[in-house]
Amino acid sequence: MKNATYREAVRTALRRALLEDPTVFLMGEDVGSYGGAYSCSAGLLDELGPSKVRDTPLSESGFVGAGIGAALGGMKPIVEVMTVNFSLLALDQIVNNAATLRHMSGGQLAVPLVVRMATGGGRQLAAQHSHSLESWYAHVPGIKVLASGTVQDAHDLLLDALEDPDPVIVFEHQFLYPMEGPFDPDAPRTSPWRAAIRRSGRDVTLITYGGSLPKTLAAADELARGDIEAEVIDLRSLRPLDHATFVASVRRTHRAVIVDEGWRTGSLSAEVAARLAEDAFFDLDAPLERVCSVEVPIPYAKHLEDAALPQVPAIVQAAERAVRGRRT
Amino acid sequence: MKNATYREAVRTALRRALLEDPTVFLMGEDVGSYGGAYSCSAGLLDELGPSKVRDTPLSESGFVGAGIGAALGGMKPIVEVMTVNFSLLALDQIVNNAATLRHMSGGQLAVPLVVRMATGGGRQLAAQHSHSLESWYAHVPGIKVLASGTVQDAHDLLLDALEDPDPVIVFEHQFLYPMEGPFDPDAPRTSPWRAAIRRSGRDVTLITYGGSLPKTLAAADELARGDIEAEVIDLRSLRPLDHATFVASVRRTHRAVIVDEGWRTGSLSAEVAARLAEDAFFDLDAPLERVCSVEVPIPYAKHLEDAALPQVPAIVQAAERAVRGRRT
Amino acid sequence: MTSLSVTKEEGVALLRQMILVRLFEERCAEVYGQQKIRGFLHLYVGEEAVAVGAIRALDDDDSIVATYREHGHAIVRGVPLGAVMAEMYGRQNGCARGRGGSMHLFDVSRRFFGGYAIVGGGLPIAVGLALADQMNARTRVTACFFGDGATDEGEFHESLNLAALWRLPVLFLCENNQYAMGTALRRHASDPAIVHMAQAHGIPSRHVDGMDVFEVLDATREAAAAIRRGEGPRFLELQTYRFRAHSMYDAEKYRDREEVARWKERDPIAFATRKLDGAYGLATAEVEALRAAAAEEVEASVREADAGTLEPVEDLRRDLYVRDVG
Amino acid sequence: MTSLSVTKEEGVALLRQMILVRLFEERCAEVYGQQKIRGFLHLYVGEEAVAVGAIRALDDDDSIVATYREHGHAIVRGVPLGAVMAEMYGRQNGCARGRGGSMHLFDVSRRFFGGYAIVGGGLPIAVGLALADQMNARTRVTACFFGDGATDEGEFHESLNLAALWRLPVLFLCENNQYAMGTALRRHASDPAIVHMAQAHGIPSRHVDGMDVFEVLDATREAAAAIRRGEGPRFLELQTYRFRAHSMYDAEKYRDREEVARWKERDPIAFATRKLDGAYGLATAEVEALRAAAAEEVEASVREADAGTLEPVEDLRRDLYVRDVG
Ligand SMILES: Cc1ncc(C[n+]2csc(CCOP(=O)(O)OP(=O)(O)O)c2C)c(N)n1
Ligand SMILES: Cc1ncc(C[n+]2csc(CCOP(=O)(O)OP(=O)(O)O)c2C)c(N)n1
Ligand SMILES: [Mg+2]
Ligand SMILES: [Mg+2]
Repeated sequence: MKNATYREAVRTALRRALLEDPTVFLMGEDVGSYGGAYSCSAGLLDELGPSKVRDTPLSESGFVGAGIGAALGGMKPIVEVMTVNFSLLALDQIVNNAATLRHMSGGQLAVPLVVRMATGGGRQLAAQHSHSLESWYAHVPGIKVLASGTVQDAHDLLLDALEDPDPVIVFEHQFLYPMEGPFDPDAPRTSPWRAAIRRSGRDVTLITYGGSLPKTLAAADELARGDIEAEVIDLRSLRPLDHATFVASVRRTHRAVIVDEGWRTGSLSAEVAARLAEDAFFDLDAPLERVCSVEVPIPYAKHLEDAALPQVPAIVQAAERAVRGRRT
Repeated sequence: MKNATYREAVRTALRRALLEDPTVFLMGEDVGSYGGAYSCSAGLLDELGPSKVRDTPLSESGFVGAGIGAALGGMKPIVEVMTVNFSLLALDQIVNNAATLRHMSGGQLAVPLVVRMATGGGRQLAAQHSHSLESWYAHVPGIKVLASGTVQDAHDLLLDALEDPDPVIVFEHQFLYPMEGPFDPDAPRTSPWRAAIRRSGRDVTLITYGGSLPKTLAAADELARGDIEAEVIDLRSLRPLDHATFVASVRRTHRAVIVDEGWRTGSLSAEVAARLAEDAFFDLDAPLERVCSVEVPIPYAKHLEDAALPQVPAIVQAAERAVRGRRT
Repeated sequence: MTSLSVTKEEGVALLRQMILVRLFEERCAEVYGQQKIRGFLHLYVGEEAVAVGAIRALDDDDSIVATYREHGHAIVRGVPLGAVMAEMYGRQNGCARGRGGSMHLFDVSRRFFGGYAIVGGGLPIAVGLALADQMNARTRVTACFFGDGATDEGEFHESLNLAALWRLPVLFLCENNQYAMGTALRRHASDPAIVHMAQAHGIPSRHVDGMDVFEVLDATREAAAAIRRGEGPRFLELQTYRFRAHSMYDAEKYRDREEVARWKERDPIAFATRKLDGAYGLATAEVEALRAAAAEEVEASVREADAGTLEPVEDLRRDLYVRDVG
Repeated sequence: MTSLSVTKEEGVALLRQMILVRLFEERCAEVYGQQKIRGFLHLYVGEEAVAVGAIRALDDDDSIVATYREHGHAIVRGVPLGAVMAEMYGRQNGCARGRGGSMHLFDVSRRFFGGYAIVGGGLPIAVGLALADQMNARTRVTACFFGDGATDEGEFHESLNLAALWRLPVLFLCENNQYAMGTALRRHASDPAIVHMAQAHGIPSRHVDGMDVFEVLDATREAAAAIRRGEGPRFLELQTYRFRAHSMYDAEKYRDREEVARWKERDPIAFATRKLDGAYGLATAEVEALRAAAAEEVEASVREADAGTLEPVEDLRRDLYVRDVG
């Protein structure tokens, strides 16, 4: 298997979908002549033309809604909302239309729409450009939500989303675009709705997704050097959550740390914790631990941003607390 | 103490704030000549004039942002977003501006803004008009969030919010407006940031807020008839959460049920559960229980809406499971 | 004797539909009083000429996107009356299985795409439907109805811009009934001539007397023809008035009786009746017969709704997804 | 010898500020290369006449709301150069303690209200500041800068409508640099004459040559005076061009070199220099002296930034709230 960047993997998936399916098109701000804010669609306008690759005005609500309408009209739009930060402007369309239309119409409508967006911090983009709002999307019935934490998944989950007949939100982490990793565009795909055990271990389960996956794997390596074997679970699908996989893991390890770049209160980590406290309660041998972002607007200055986001040492410490007990 | 409706309590607080503080004004859709979608400002335009009571165009992002700007300009605006459903259109202003400006400017700015909105279901208004998104707001650092579940709080929390120098979101539950209850406009106010123990009990703690409070109290009454003494905690402040109060209660009762009208996954109940699993873990004698909305767009038909929202029997059953153990 | 652009037959058909919508809604208000319909109920009484004139000017294959005040539109489009009434009763023989209610009528077989209750929320959907048509070289028109209040929303501007920029086959139909809930046009829009917004986007637009079903029909035909010729979007601002409250919970303190009375003199049904009589002669008995037939249709719809069953509670999660992967 | 509406002294002051902004930003690009500035950095090179002409036409007490491309605006407003550079270095002597960076400059003592990075997000804020002024009968103007791309956003329409409806003292300053990131005006706006949107709201508006600092100054003075007379909002569309990339990550594939070269012939600094020379005579040495003084100011700002300390990590939660109740 060759190596590729996360960005190239996204681009490969986009190009393939656009080439193979006449109903697929890509639309969003600067996806065309600019090549995408993160260069994920570089060259595609030239190759495929302005009907397949559509630059839109700065109108998040308008073009996300238009994507929903086009889906109702038989197309399979990939709408790129440049980043989750701007998706706040499109939430009404996603929550009130994309997510409701099928159920509310008694099953008459379907919305085969994919919305891609970059999420997360770590690039010194400050308070308005560093949000991690995956938990908000994961809260909404009627949509499905995927988040890729590996190069292969950056490709696979996008194609999976496109094969799904329902509206799917795909999160790409903006810090991961330049990351390299093994990539085979033709590898058989596993179900996107199943979490992946990225590392096996018996002492503690580390549950994470997206941009926090590399950090969590690094923490697991470090823990291994200290004789703690951590199991690392990559959720992949944030809605629905693959409850069975992480509950089963915790039943084996009896301890869990959840790592999530969202602000702690109300992040997705809370839901995972709640489910463990409901359904793995008698198997738990230690209080649950969460490593999340500090609850402040993410600051620009590097040292402050680093302090605000989850980092490897904090994950290591949380896992150690889970395994060895809290100091009092 | 006299009785009043929740609606009258809101109106009393609005009127008082508008009369007493020259910097306070009310703005929103139909707050003026219509008297408010829920009649909370009936008569106030005639009494106080169009500068204090401002009808706005249908522009949620525009007028919420204008509220933020007016707050920066020295005013104390009460912005009414008719319902939480429409607040999706204003989320960018709340999350990216109201919540960030103080921190991001290094403490130079303050945003003394109150945003009121009706939340919740139960009135057969269907999928686009029945949201309970309190958990989303509670997720955002930089704002504070209150929710009133009693007539007295419908009045008091609004005045508390106005006395606070930071942006405060105040949730009123649309089903409660006609509810009657004891009300004394001059009663000394307790801190809005403290949860209230609405009923004491030793067997199980029921934690809730807003529109689910009356249902939870009714469930506690029913449980008492079956010899289960439930403690009922009304969170009141959803951000910050009064962690200490609910953790202390669960340390006494060793069992908890969280009742929340939000869709289960990612509702505020998840955060409360996560905190208990972190900080009251060794005190818990039973798996946590949550009673939330079924994860579907809320349907119009009454029997389906009833089935989708938390109801008294489900709360009773959850508490019984917590106390007597789950049947398998 | 004035002349009309429609034959007597066609004119009578228009009148018949306006009467049907009117009687249907008056009956809705009654059953609302009996609490058989619940939630919000926004009546269209007074505005019938708009839906009737516009939708009858369209082809069956054209798409329609409407608001929460859409009973009339659904009925004119041909959604069976019983299915509409049953929907408001919350029964599973309703056109959305009882899940949508008054604000969310759907009938995809008739390209009636709903029923949107977030003001302005339907506009981008219409733009997208039109985009799909354009991309597939279909000559269909997507007609999008919305109120004067909706034009304050940012999405209105965004939708107009997209439609104009991409020359999409959308027909924007602004039902200017002079009020957004209790707020008069002049108190919510800086420029009460809404067409100016369309013009700022280079979209050909015009004012239409929305109380005159014949004018609405002609204007819509003309606009739809231009759209079909590939000339891009068109915009009509239809001047109309709602005779009744905004919804069932409205004390109507924001307008005076005289204003309402003045507009009622322009009742679109009375107006069309007079016009038809002037042009072709229309016996009182003919009109009475129309009314009686419509009333009977309405009664049949009530019976159908009453006979409907409730969707089983076990089906609550059904159709949340096409493919359930949970 | 052409005539100018400003004295030589005033004209030179304008020139001096444009040079200062230009040199400051060129230096920013350099230190960005050294990774002392990180994150996004949006340079204003080419557009200086807009901020300089407009802000110098305002009173110190007027309020300013800007975008993420706001170094020039902050500097012209009088925010100390060192505080701006230190902010971009992320140091606590920065004008936002290093928390905001390039996109979020603030200086409330100078009524510089930021620095908004969500396109369109500053407009409602400006409307609200103006509302507060109106309610307190202050004659202040709130000047709101935004790009051509921002005019696509729904908030643009909502803000114009509110300002016009309530006749608020807002001066809308559209910096039309012909591109929203990589999308040319004609590819993102249905009508490239953005003033038409203002006109649809009944807001007096005009096109201004944004490469001519004197024209910008005059147009802004006139508009601000009208606003102060209580005549409601005004709108200027300033035609300008950004000479450099959108931000530091932009390969500029979306425009050709000739177009850029053509606009560079209209460099606002060269233009103003020629004009001043024509009107009053301006020795090359005078210009060189301005440039040298500006360069030294810029160097001092770099030294100040370099000498700045980092905010202690323990202060991360500080100033999240005025009153911490957790
Ligand atoms: C975004 C949003 N804001 C507010 C409301 C509440 N609301 C429902 S109808 C209405 C008035 C809409 O007026 P208009 O668009 O003129 O339509 P009309 O009701 O007159 O047909 C309002 C404010 C809503 N449904 N959606
Ligand atoms: C709501 C939103 N959408 C997208 C972006 C990403 N973005 C940043 S600047 C920009 C272009 C803005 O163009 P314009 O308003 O013309 O300002 P300019 O950069 O030309 O000064 C875009 C798309 C954003 N910051 N906010
Ligand atoms: Mg209206
Ligand atoms: Mg621009």
